Amino acid sequence: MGKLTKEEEVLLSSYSASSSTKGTLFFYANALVISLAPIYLFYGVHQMEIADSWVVWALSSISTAYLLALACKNQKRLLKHQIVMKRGPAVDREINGKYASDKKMTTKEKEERALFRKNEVADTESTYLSIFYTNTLFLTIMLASAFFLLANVAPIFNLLISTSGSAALVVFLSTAKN
Amino acid sequence: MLKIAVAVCLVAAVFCGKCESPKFSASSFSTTDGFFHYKTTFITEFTLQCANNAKNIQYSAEVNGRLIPVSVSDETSKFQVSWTADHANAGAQTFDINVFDEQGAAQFAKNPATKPLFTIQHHHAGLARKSPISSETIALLLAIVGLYYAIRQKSELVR
Amino acid sequence: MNYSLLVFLVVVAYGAEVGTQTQDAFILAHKQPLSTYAVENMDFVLEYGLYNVGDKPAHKVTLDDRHSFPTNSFDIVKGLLHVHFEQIPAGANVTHSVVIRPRAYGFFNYTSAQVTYYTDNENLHVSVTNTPGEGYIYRQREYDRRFAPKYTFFLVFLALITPTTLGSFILLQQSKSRFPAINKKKST
Amino acid sequence: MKLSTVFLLAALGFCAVYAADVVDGEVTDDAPRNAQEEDDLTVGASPDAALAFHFVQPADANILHEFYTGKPVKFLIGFQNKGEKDFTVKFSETSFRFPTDYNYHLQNFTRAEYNRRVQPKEEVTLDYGFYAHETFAGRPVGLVVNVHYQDADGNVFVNNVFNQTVNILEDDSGFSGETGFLFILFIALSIGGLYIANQFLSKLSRKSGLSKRRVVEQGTSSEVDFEWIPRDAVRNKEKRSPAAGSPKARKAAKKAD
Repeated sequence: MGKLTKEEEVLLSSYSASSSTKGTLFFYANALVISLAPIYLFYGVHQMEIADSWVVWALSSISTAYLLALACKNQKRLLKHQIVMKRGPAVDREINGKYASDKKMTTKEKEERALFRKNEVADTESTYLSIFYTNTLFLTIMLASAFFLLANVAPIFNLLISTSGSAALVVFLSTAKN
Repeated sequence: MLKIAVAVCLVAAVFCGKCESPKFSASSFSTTDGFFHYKTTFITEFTLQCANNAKNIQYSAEVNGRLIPVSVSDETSKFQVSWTADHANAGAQTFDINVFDEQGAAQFAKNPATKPLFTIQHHHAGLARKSPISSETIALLLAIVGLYYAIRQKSELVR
Repeated sequence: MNYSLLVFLVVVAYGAEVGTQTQDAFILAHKQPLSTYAVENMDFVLEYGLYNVGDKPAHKVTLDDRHSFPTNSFDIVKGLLHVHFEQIPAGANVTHSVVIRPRAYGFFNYTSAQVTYYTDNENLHVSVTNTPGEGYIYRQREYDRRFAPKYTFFLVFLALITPTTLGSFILLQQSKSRFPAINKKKST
Repeated sequence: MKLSTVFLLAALGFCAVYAADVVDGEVTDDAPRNAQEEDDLTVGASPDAALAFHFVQPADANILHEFYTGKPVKFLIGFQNKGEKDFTVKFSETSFRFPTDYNYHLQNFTRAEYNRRVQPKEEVTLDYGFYAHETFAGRPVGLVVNVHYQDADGNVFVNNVFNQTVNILEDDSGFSGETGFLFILFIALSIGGLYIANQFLSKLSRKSGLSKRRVVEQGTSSEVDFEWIPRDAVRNKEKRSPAAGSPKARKAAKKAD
């Protein structure tokens, strides 16, 4: 039972295509917050006035948000499969444990339930992990470039390169994986 | 005429150099920025009333063993003691400013235990110095730690 | 007899010796800023150094710098601008500090302070300190941009990023702990 | 008689000493020729101008005549106008000379332009500061400071206010916290970089490694490893040929491609 038969594999893959709306919503919310944070930082540390640099801020935050969301999605798709492989047995054990008592459920239905549960768990876990991974990767690259590599570049270019550039790099890294 | 006036002054200074029962009120100031100023500056202004209304006395103040001449304002009858110290030895501390008149200063030179005319206490709050670790470094290190955990989680999945 | 001769010689020698260096008091007055920049409404420390390089004490040494800092563009934090010292012995030096605070930013020409003193033979000497010259008083904002502590902004930055990042990490850990992957069982 | 001779002798001595003082502060009217070797500073050479020199920073330089490289050296020049006409102090020039041959200029510091007018019976203080370069560390150097000034009717004077050898000491300021911290940060970054690099490399090697393992597992596990087939390939392949035959045939087909 622990092994993933091909039918289950097919069923599972159909699920993953339409990752839950909750997940994408979470992605975009996170991407937005993470793209606004550096703007505030540049406002404070490099003291960019709102009046003459809001255009750059808008540009950089939108592009960063989009790229981060994209990176999160890519990352999630990659991770989901691995998480299924990893969590599969544990979920099955939980389902069997829960429904072992009532007899009237057929093994088919139990299997169905287990599959659904597995997918749900994999989905949420991969969302969380991809957000966590993408955020930390983006922040590390952004901070390194904003305050160390491009420290004495004009704030406007520094902002564009540090935020959008690092987001693009993160997207590239997320697609390049297996 | 001027010469005579000055001469009288000089002579007077020598004879009536004693101030009996001094009453003083002091206010002091010290710079607390260890980065913006080259040195830490201490300034103490005080007004002094002597019973015998002595004038033209060159007071000197002793701070940590150093005798500093006291300046007198021409407009108001205020006195000022000011000295500077390097940032290294300008930590938070209380300074005792012992004020001597001319004889007192001479005695102090001979034996440091002579009692000053009066003492002003000035508490120096210490220096606000630029911290060596800049905040962006801390932010970067935190991000790197986060990244390390993320990578560990990911690699755990693949194994 | 020769005793008086000896005394006479000594006196002459002393007179001669002093003669070559008979100098009245000679006060050099130095005016230098002790703050790296002049910044709008921030303390600016000035130190006046009066050095008596002559061989006689100087009397009634007055130092007057009121005209350098007009009250409409500076306010005095501490220190007196018009002071005098009764006496500065030969070879000694005296420092006097003043803390002012510029009210407005822009270029400002720092003029020199006036110093007067009397030498032993009571003639008045009028002297002028060096001129620190043309200086620029920075805007407070420009100074903060470069030097003010930035950690407050980083704290807010941290507050912005933690909910989603740390939140997802914690949720991840929770769900992981709910489904412990027992590798050992799978491989047996 | 003896007394008078002695008296005469003393007077003579007195004049000699006095004379020496006047000679030693020579006023040079023409182009500034370098001053000859003098042990103490020349003061009041020109009849109407009295000049003085004093080190402000480092404070003990007046006595010890030594200072450190890399640290500022500041000094003051006093100018007293004893005459009846105005003087204008034009500039002061400071230079390092070869200790044994003062004509050889080691370094000329930038000239300090003052152009300060000094009224009769008044005085002015001028300041100048410079840094001794590291290359002079640990050796004696001749320091010469000349002040150029001009009186009301235009003739130019040069007056040397400092003309002695000073030795310049090595400034061994210790380990500054700031550079230390940069070093630690560099170490941290490089370790981080290495870690990410090998993590990245191991991922790449794992990908190539996959094909090797597949060959190894050929016979043992029947479980189909979908790792290397891109997901959408699996899906549309199913849709295309659902009725191709029994699952076994379908599995064989998959193994073939």
